[in-house]
Amino acid sequence: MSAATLDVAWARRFVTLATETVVEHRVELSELDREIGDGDHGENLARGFTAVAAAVDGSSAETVGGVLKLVATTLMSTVGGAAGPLYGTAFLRAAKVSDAPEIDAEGVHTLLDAGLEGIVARGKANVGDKTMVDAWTPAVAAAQSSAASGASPAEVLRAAADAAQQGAVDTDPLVALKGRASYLGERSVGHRDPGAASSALLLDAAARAAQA
Amino acid sequence: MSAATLDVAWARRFVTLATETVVEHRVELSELDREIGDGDHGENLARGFTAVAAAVDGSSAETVGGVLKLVATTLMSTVGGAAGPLYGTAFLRAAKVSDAPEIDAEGVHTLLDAGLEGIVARGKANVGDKTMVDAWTPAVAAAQSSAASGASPAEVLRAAADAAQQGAVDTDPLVALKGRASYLGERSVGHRDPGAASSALLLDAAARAAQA
Amino acid sequence: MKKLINDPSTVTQEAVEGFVAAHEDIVVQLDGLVVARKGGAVQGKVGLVSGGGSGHEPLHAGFVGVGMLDAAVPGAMFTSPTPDPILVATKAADGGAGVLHIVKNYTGDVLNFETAAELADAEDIEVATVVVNDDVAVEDSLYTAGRRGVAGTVLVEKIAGVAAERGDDLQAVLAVAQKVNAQVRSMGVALTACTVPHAGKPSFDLAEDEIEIGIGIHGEPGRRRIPLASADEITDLLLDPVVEDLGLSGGENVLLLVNGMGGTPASELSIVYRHARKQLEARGVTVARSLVGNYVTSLEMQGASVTVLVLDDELTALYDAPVRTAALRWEL
Amino acid sequence: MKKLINDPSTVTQEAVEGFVAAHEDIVVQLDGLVVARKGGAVQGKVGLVSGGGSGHEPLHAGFVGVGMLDAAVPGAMFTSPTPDPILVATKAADGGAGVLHIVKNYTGDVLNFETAAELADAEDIEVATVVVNDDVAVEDSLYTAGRRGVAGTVLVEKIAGVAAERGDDLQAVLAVAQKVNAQVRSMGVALTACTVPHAGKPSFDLAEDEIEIGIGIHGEPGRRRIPLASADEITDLLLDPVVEDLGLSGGENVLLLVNGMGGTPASELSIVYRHARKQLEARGVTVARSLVGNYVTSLEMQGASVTVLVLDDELTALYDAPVRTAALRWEL
Ligand SMILES: Nc1ncnc2c1ncn2[C@@H]1O[C@H](COP(=O)(O)OP(=O)(O)O)[C@@H](O)[C@H]1O
Ligand SMILES: Nc1ncnc2c1ncn2[C@@H]1O[C@H](COP(=O)(O)OP(=O)(O)O)[C@@H](O)[C@H]1O
Ligand SMILES: [Mg+2]
Ligand SMILES: [Mg+2]
Ligand SMILES: [Mg+2]
Ligand SMILES: [Mg+2]
Repeated sequence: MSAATLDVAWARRFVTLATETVVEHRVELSELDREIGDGDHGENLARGFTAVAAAVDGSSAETVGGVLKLVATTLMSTVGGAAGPLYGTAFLRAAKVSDAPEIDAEGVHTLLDAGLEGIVARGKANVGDKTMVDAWTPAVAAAQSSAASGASPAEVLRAAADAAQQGAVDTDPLVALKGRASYLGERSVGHRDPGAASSALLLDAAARAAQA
Repeated sequence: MSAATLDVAWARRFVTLATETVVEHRVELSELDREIGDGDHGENLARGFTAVAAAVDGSSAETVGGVLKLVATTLMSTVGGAAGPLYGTAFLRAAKVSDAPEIDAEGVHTLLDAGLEGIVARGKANVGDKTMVDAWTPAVAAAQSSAASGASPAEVLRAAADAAQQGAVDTDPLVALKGRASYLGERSVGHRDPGAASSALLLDAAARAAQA
Repeated sequence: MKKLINDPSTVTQEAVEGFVAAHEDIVVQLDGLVVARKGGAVQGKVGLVSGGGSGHEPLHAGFVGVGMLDAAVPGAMFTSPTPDPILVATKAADGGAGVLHIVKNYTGDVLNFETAAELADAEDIEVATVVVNDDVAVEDSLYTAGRRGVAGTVLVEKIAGVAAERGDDLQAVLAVAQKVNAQVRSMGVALTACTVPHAGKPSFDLAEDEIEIGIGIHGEPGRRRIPLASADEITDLLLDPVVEDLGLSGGENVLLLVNGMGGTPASELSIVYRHARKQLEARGVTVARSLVGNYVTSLEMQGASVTVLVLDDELTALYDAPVRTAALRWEL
Repeated sequence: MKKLINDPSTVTQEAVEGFVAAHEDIVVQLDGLVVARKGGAVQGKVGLVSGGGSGHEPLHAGFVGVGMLDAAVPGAMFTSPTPDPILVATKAADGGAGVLHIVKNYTGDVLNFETAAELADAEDIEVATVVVNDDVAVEDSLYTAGRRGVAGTVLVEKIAGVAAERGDDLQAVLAVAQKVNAQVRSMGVALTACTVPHAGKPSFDLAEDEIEIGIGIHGEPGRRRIPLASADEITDLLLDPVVEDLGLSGGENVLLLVNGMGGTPASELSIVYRHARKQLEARGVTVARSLVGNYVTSLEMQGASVTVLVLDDELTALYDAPVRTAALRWEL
């Protein structure tokens, strides 16, 4: 049975697992980006999360929000490209609503919702534009109903991660309207959005961190 | 039975056949040059002889030497590279000793000898340096003994052409000491010198022109 | 992948170090790989900062110097730089009269420069931003991230650079930059893809008889793929949309820039220039200024872009004014 | 073969036309594709003429202008020009003080310039000739056609050009040119071969993991083939023989030229420059002047060459003096 709250240990485990998964899927993410972008998404995130892992390792952050803020600023200053400011803002907003030693199931939903808001505020993409928003939007919706139904934080994250993964898969048939892939128009159809794919990986890491 | 002398008609037929053979072997000659040089020998000669054919066609030259002089100046001004001045000088020297309406067997030898002298004067290559000199030298020797043995001009040219062809083949195992192939040193071994190969083709055209 | 590199992860750093050493009379290197004008910010002059992913050299570091940029921020290969070094560059360029950010229109560049501008604002440096978007290959800018910034960027940097040099204030320099951006259009073609070092394989796949029309400068695929055609035909495919988009009707004076993508022989650029010029002249357009060479590249990509800038007296004079950078240099 | 061309047989002509049109403020085109300085020969000045096969752009036409060449003679692709256009160029360059022929040491170039010099002599134009042979890749010059002329040619043209400009007579200009040639050495590497348009296929075959050390600029194979190595290792393989041949022992001032073969990204040239400079400095050699870029190319070949010129006060001053050509330009 999973715990009723998540604490800073979860946030630190998340960083470890996120870094692992991003590094592991580096080539795959870049390959997705090569097909409809410029082929650097995996490299960008691997560089960023490697720096994040080192930063979090050396920090004495004691709240979930403290860790997430470090994730945000480190991503902002190491990733570059579109994903750097987008993920950076997402984690910054998430950090703001989670500056507590423990967060509960509804807190997880609030955190994810803040992250999505950050991405939208920065990137101004709509649902269906074939971006990471298409992974985060169903993830937040799933987290909301899961939390409302009384699930544990781990269950909320699992629901969010699964929805994000489905959201990423669902970008395949879309025509991109934002980001580099939009230059391809119809030719972007049939390819998965790399940012949606990496978002699903990150949320999966968050869910696995909660299960441990 | 072949004629005792060659006249301007022979020189004109030679130009026609030489142009044909050079154009036909354009790719092959450039390929030889690609292996141990810069890959332009066939192109250079095709460009040159196409111009030669047009020039001779439009000229009223009435002696063997007159035709050969036009060949010389046209090659000089259209071929470029190493082969342009070398063949140009060869034909110029040959023209000087053949400024007559008719030339006999000994005249053929004299003509070829003058050509070889021109090549050597200009390029300063020795026998065995893996250049066109290695085709011309045995050709001149063969022409000399053939003429001395009382052969017809056509037979002299055939002997020269066959010796040139053998000379070209015999450049295969040589290490180049002159021209672009010399930069390869030992690595030039096992390749035929393109200039020797084209010289054999030209002498074969001269021999065929005499048979007609 | 065959490259003259030591390690994909050190390419950008070593390249910047080498570049700065080779041009030590013109530039210095600051923290975070920033390349700045030697001698520091010019007091009272509007500072010009540009930047973006590496791999487009000489853009941008090659255009740092008198008459153009005060600082350039090279990101990782084909990846826009993060806000930190952009802030370093902005501070280095600030001579008290504000700083103009010249940003190519890519989501990553726009977002990172935006953040840096906020950070600069927090340090009381006034920042104005011009977003360059000259690439007509992007047709429906309503349904995309908008037109991209490509080779026209060089002309924005050159002309705004001189406006700053002659003492224009920030709003005036911005206005000149916007005017250039409004009057410049480009379109490119790729014959081959390029290979980003850490990717290790070509950014896209092109068959031996295919070319990509409307290519971006990051190896992003373009408008469409067509069979290889003659240089004149390809030039028409690049020039026509540019001329159309600018609405050239004859009588205009223009600057014609034929830009190489990095792996194109100079002779081929001359062949493209020759035809583009002929076609412009046939439409009654006067080619008053010309630039032919590698200015905004995509690593070793073979291909070219055609850029047309509509000139007036002001832009012509600013373009002609002295410039002293590693990649563009003249005094008269 | 993917090229921005119309027809292999018109490449050189169209490229020259385009080049001249793009640089009409500096050059004019004469008969036989000759490119000459705008305004004609300078009376009383020694004229400088160079030429050779096309495909090495910007060499030589890109170096026609004030402070360098008076005329350039582009031959067919990789094929030295014939005597006729060399004579045209020689006449165009003659201001009554004689003409210096700057000839790269290839049998074809030497023979055709030789003939042209004889023809010029017949027209009472005094011609002196410097044969440039800076390529140390050719080891046993006794057993070959001798060392080849490669990237060092640009420095001979630049420095002799200024000597002529300042009024030196023909023998003095020749002496300066010979001095530069005596003190400059180069060596190059190819990562890929190039394709001559009319040949339609690469000039040599290199495996995906092989490079050719000591490559010539016509796609002639080099000293030896080795497996692909790091940029620093390759740079050492190019620089060491150059340093050795020059007998550098420390304390010298040198000019370091890192030349791209046409298809090499600028960033890679900077990486090569960075290491070459470090290595020279580690030997106590001062890199007083630097040039990094595409100056003597082999079409779209990927690769680079490293050139070192030992400077003294005279050569430094001549190198620094103003030059105004399409490809090299500075005033101060
Ligand atoms: N305007 C936007 N809003 C949300 N996400 C975006 C936007 N633009 C791009 N993205 C996301 O960024 C991803 C690309 O990231 P990355 O490859 O790192 O940056 P770049 O495109 O600069 O190379 C896309 O797959 C998409 O999910
Ligand atoms: N010094 C020389 N003497 C005689 N023949 C030479 C000499 N140098 C080169 N050649 C001949 O020229 C041929 C090459 O001609 P070509 O390819 O047209 O010229 P280039 O080497 O300038 O490209 C060689 O195969 C060789 O036979
Ligand atoms: Mg990307
Ligand atoms: Mg050849
Ligand atoms: Mg990117
Ligand atoms: Mg040749």
